[in-house]
Amino acid sequence: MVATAKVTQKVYAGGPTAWCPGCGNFGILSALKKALVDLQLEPHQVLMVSGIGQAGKLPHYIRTNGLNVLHGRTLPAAAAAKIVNHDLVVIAVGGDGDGYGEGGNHFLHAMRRNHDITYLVHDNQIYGLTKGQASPTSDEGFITKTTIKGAVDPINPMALAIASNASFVARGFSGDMEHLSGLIKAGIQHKGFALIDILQPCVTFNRKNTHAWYRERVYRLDQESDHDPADRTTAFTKSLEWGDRIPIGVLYRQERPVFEDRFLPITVDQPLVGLSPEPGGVESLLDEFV
Amino acid sequence: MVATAKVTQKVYAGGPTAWCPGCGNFGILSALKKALVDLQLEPHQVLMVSGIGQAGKLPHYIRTNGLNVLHGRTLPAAAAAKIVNHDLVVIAVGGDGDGYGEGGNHFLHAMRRNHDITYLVHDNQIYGLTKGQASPTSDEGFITKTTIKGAVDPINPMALAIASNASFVARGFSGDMEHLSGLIKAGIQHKGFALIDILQPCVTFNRKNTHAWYRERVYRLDQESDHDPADRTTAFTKSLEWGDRIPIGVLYRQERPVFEDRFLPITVDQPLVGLSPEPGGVESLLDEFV
Amino acid sequence: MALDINLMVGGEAGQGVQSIGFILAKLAARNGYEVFADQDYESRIRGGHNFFRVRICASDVGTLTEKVDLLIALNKDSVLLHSQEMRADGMMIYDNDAVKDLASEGNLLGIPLQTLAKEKAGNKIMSNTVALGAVAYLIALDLDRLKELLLERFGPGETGEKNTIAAQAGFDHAREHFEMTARRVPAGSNGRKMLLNGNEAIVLGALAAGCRFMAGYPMTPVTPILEGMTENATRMKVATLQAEDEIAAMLMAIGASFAGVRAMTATSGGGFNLMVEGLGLAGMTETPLVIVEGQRPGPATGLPTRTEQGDLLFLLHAAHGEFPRVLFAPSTVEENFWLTVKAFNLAEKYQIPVFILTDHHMATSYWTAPKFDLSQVVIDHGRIYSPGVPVDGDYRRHLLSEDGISPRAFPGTKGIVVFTAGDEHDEHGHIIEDAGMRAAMVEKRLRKTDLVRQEIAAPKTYGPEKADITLLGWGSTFGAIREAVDRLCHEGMNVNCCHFAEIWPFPVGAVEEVLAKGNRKYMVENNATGQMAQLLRAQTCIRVDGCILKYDGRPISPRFIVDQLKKEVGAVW
Amino acid sequence: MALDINLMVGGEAGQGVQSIGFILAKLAARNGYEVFADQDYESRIRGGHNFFRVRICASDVGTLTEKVDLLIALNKDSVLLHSQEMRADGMMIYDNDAVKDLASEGNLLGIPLQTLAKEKAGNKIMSNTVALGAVAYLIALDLDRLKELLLERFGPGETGEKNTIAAQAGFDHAREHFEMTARRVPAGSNGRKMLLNGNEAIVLGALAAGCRFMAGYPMTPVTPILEGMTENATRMKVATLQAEDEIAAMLMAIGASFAGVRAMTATSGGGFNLMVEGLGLAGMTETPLVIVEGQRPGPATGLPTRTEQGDLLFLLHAAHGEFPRVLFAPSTVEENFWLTVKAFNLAEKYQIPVFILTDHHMATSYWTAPKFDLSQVVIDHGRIYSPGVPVDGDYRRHLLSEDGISPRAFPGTKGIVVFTAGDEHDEHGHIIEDAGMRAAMVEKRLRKTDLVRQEIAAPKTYGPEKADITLLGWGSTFGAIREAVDRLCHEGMNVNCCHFAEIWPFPVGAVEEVLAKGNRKYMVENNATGQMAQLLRAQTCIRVDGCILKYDGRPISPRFIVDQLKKEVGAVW
Ligand SMILES: Cc1ncc(C[n+]2csc(CCOP(=O)(O)OP(=O)(O)O)c2C)c(N)n1
Ligand SMILES: Cc1ncc(C[n+]2csc(CCOP(=O)(O)OP(=O)(O)O)c2C)c(N)n1
Ligand code: SF4
Ligand code: SF4
Ligand SMILES: [Mg+2]
Ligand SMILES: [Mg+2]
Repeated sequence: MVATAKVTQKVYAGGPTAWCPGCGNFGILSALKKALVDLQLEPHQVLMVSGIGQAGKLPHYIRTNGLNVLHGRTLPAAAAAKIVNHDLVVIAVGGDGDGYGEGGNHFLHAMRRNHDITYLVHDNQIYGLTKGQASPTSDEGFITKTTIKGAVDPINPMALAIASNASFVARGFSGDMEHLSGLIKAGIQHKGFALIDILQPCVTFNRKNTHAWYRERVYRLDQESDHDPADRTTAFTKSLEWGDRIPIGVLYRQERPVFEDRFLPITVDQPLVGLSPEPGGVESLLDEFV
Repeated sequence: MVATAKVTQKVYAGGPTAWCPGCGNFGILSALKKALVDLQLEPHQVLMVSGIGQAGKLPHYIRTNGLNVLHGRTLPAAAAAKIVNHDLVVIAVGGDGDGYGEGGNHFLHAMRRNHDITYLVHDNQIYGLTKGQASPTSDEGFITKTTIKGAVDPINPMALAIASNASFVARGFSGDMEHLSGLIKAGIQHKGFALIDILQPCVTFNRKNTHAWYRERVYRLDQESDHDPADRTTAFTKSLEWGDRIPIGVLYRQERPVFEDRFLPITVDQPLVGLSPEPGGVESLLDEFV
Repeated sequence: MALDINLMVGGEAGQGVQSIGFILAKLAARNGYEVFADQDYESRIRGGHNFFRVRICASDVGTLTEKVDLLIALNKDSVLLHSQEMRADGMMIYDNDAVKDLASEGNLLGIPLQTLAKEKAGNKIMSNTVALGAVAYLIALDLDRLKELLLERFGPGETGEKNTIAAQAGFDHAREHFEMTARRVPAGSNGRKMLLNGNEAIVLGALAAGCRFMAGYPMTPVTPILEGMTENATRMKVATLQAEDEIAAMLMAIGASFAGVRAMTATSGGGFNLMVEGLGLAGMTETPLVIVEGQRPGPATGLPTRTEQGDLLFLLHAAHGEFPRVLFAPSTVEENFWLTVKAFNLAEKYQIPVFILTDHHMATSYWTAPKFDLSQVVIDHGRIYSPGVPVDGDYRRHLLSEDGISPRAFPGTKGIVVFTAGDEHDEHGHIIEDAGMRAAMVEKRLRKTDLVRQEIAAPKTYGPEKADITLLGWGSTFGAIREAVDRLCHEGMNVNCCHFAEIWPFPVGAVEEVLAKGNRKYMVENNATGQMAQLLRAQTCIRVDGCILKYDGRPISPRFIVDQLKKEVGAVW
Repeated sequence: MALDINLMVGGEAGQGVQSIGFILAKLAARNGYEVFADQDYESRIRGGHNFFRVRICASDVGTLTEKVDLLIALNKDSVLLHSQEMRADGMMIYDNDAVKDLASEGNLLGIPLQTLAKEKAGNKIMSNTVALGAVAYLIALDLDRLKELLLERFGPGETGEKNTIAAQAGFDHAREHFEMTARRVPAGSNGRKMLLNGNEAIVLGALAAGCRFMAGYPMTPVTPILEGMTENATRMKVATLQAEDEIAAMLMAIGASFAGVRAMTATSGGGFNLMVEGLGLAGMTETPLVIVEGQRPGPATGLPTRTEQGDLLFLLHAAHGEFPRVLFAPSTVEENFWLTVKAFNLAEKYQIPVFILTDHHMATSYWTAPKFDLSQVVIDHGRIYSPGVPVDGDYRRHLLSEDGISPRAFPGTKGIVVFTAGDEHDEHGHIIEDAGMRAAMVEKRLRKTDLVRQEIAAPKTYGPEKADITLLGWGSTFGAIREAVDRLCHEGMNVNCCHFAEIWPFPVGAVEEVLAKGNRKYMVENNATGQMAQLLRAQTCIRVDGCILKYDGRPISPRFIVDQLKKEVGAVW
């Protein structure tokens, strides 16, 4: 983008993808690369932590540090990596099943602790990698092989995040790469936990929430409304909007102390990862037991 | 209560308690017994499912059916028992650590599925049984041996429940037994998932949120406000009220299909627990593989 | 040699590899043959390279073999990747509309699949069905039966009709241009056997056993069990539920079982990790439970769509503390069915958790089997409380009975309450601190181990009664080992086998008897550390002379065993 | 016989049983004696019945003994429950303000504790300190040292001052009214040993090893490890965190370790169940990790405040799939410290998870120990990547090295990226499907097992080198077994012991050597199924002649072993 940029898209080139042609995940991958390049971050400065699922494969397709953990378990690993090395830009990534199903508890608690990490959820409203079961965000009544009478009332990630006092709550759409990339940039720059739930069509298993379905409905909050992301109550009301119109953009944003700065028993002035042991301290501790 | 009542407090008499004298849990136990007696339920009609913690011991102190499971795992066990025998009145009970910490994920998903069970959370804002660590609802800044720089932003169970579209969301106070007992009754009578978060002073480990602290702050929603529990947005706003004044009563209530009726692949006309096997059906299934 | 034809369909995910392969398998089964079929696929939905293999035999078969008689290559990769696996007289069908730079000559049979599909059936998409028609001709499978199958699959409407036309086109084309392969299938009987895989047999077993509740969370290779139970839920009256995670699935099964119905869950090793805590709870509360675990290569996410036998010792020791359990590892498709029925019975009789330990290979391989004889299904709920014994109002869920089994009752029973706890408890299920009661409860629970051991069948044996070498194995390897025994004996070696399906409580006496002879013993396992060999040593102090292990995620084949055994005994032979 | 005094404090939860007991233990330690102390308490915060026992010896002690020399009964229950445990010449102090219906005569020493506290120190609440003063007189412990301790504990202000006054009051009252017990403590040296419990020693070990991250979730008996690390977090620069659950705690430790610091977690069996999945992830990603597991009686919630050794086989086999691990079960308080240091080193050297398996008894018992010599602490981070080797830009986290160990690097290193996955992966850490690479990675990981086995110390032996009977055991039972050996030898039997602290990889060679002699072997375990006996058989085919098992939630005592052994060998003796 910038003529003098050191960091180009090329340095982020990763391995061959295993996604279906036409999958919304490609848009997310592009948006992420663009955001990192725009921010002029170098690959070694970034750590991606991912779960298991189609979304969880993303870090394999971009050249950064990466820790591809278990289904649903991205957030605790990502948070801890940030705690011990706050110089890293830590980005967690996973699917809707991964993050809101298996990983629901970590989601709640990472938000309230306000770790300074960015969390991308590829929300295709379906379990992709396991071939099409309902996910926690599947629309009510959605029929799959495990929900033959329809899926139950979905999780509303935006509402949950606002109720959990998350400090950055946004929704993106993989079909609007420009906008999404801006959200990811803003999320990375935000000091605190940034949730970006990304509407991502699964062309193979979700025949309801297709590219066209989303495209008809999504609108940009910053352009087509006078939404104030600082107000928690109106943000909550906005979060309930889902149907004919679906807002994308930042629903809620606030400044509040991040875990690493305020609640750790140590002050993270220097990354822990660089420190060498201090036997002197232990010696005096031993004396306390005498 | 009622002169002609068959069911009296006496039939609910349970074993000796192991709680500290003065503990808020006693008020909850009394309120529960009163509610069951008021509803003229017999002990064999009621199933209590509990977790581990001081709260989780409750079913041992009341004579009903009981399944005392693991720390954090009440809700799935309770939901399943209800599914296979909808004739039972199923009441889940646990602590704030149990329900919102270890069990956070089940909490989210039980609410959206809207199982027809009642969930009592003894919310003492502390881990009692393990001797005083911060819980997910400990007030921000609360100092314990594991939070020497203060507890992080708490979970707000009311806000979470409203964001999760729970169908009955209430807060009680163990010090207001009459009112609490009414809430429990309403929760049992409610068709759907009823959350009753109960402010419960822990006289041993929580020296901040004491009986007096709560008593100064709580007020009854139905008496001291014109709160409309049918409106989700105002309920959300109400749920954020915590400080000088703390509302108790029903914050939010709605009618929506319960899991057992609408989303199970079978219609639960007759409890599954009574059915005998049907080899005929299997025979015809086998033919499909030929 | 007896009839033994091996087909392979290769292509990328999304090309219908599995679908063609399955129809061929079904067609052979309808022709009265024994069939074994299995798929090899990657953890992705489109692209990559997949293949499906079908083996057609005149008699019992439980494994794949290496050499391919007929390859249906749906893309170029398949041609490249699998030519070496072809038998010298094998044939390959490929789409010469798609693979242009290959000459159709000799055994390479190029067919314009897409053109034919378009021209005859009006839709390029039916090119796979054209290929099916060609195969039917080449190996002499009945074309009418193929059409019948296509109509069953695609319905009697236009789609079904067009598919039969496409099949006819392929058949005609092949008849005009090629000769039948040397290995054709003689017109078979109309045996109408079942064709089903391990997962399906477990679903049928659970339904036959009267299972009324299943909760699960999707995980390869056993997701189809939850899906299959759900598909049949309405007519069979089973409540099924996709839970938020495996922890919930397990606790739901416990809640349902405690409330009084037969309940199960199914997962793979990764998901089972999360069920370990619930397992201990079932142990402590003496709640009957059936847990299916379909192994895949670990640790962690490993190879999600591949196979391994790496979880045996984990399951036998899973959860802290000590309590009895049962573990079955079915070795044939029939055993998947019958051991599932037995699992539900033992779970209730002894009020314990019972494992059905399967693996990707067993769960997804298709086998032919005669229709299960449901009249043999017996349902045993074990000891159930009758009101008055002991007296009303003093029902004790954990009565300290002589054999360790206490009568069960269920919440809702008038006059009593039923109570249990994951804390150590007294006979009424209430928390205790007392040392004496604790010891009594431990002993009560553990007494059931020896009792249930008496229900465990001895390992199966196969081959000559007296042999120089005994191959040992467990679970899904039986088909391959049995065939290796045949081949080795055929080659003049004196080999038999001893194979475990009912593994725990370990049938110590029976095993010691079977293995008493002084022959050499080799353990065959689909893992890297020889877990059954370790177990055998721990239980009997019998050491095997060597292990034949495979841990690359692929199933064990007879050839692999034969080759490895020869290496092992090399000096001797 | 050498000095051996046994004190017991009994009362209900909330009465300060633990506090009095601890001060007495500390006082004896300050007097230069060896001390062993342990608490028995219920899973409740107030009420019930608790007791704390303190054993004071002139030489090394690692267990409690049965008979009590001096009982401090804080309530009536304690009088009733413990009188039988008194030695014939034992004494009992009780509060005759509280227990009115007991005559103060003979060895029953009623003291108006509350009255004295009120009168002398102005506060009834200091009655416990009055009792302490009386004890100091009765067994001749130094009153000044007691006062010094009280001032350390309650501060030099008014509270501290008043406590010294209360102690003086008790001392004076006892001097006026009673005679010293026969078993008094002679004025000791001022050895100033440490007095600490297993949990504390692990905290110190972790800090000495340079641990920089700990996440945990409260669970008895190891909650104090998280609390202790947190208490020292600021000055030692350790990030600590109470997670939402054990799953998170485990994953956090993995994330921190991958990012480049020494990381640990601690839990009990119930919580460890939930860490099993993360354990497999650490195995697959080759992430160093130290996990403390403090056993308590299971299954499920079991007896939360009691002890057991029921999780050994579970931990050795936990998680699906196969990967190397290390397991230590410290048997003395020193070993808690040193094996923790070693655990961190092995975890990093071999890039594997390492268990410290302790139990309630070991975690909460107080021992005296000479101050740990920190100059002996060596920190070994294992193989770390140096830029350029291999060349920049081609760093391979999972390099297929000859010994299976690949150099580690950490995210943030300029010029390279570090990648790993819980899926099977290539050298760069990226997902694969390939059979060959899979097999190579399995072999690479497992190669480390034999390598790390060389670091495992042989089991400890104690007693005569040649013996008729060898007692075997592991972990927290060492103190009791050692003392049983002494007693049995004293009684004329020829007994020694062989005790395991470094258990896995099992030191097969060393064990076979130690146990080669043809003596009879009895395994002593605090569980019901003899788990170490099973492991020994699986690893060496050595069968023990019998097991001495205790599974009532209480620790094993020397007397129990002596009695049981005599029963076992009864016919022979
Ligand atoms: C503990 C565990 N349970 C289940 C699985 C199987 N599994 C893999 S991916 C997946 C769901 C994928 O859905 P989602 O997270 O929405 O990701 P998507 O594939 O849709 O991007 C599941 C259930 C697993 N790997 N681990
Ligand atoms: C899996 C697991 N982790 C930890 C524990 C230990 N534990 C028992 S109770 C408890 C917390 C109790 O707090 P809460 O749920 O708020 O109940 P309270 O005692 O305050 O009523 C914990 C952490 C356990 N039993 N199981
Ligand atoms: S299955 Fe769906 S989510 Fe997965 S790669 Fe294909 S289109 Fe994308
Ligand atoms: S510790 Fe607190 S919550 Fe537990 S019984 Fe005592 S007062 Fe109640
Ligand atoms: Mg998804
Ligand atoms: Mg609590």
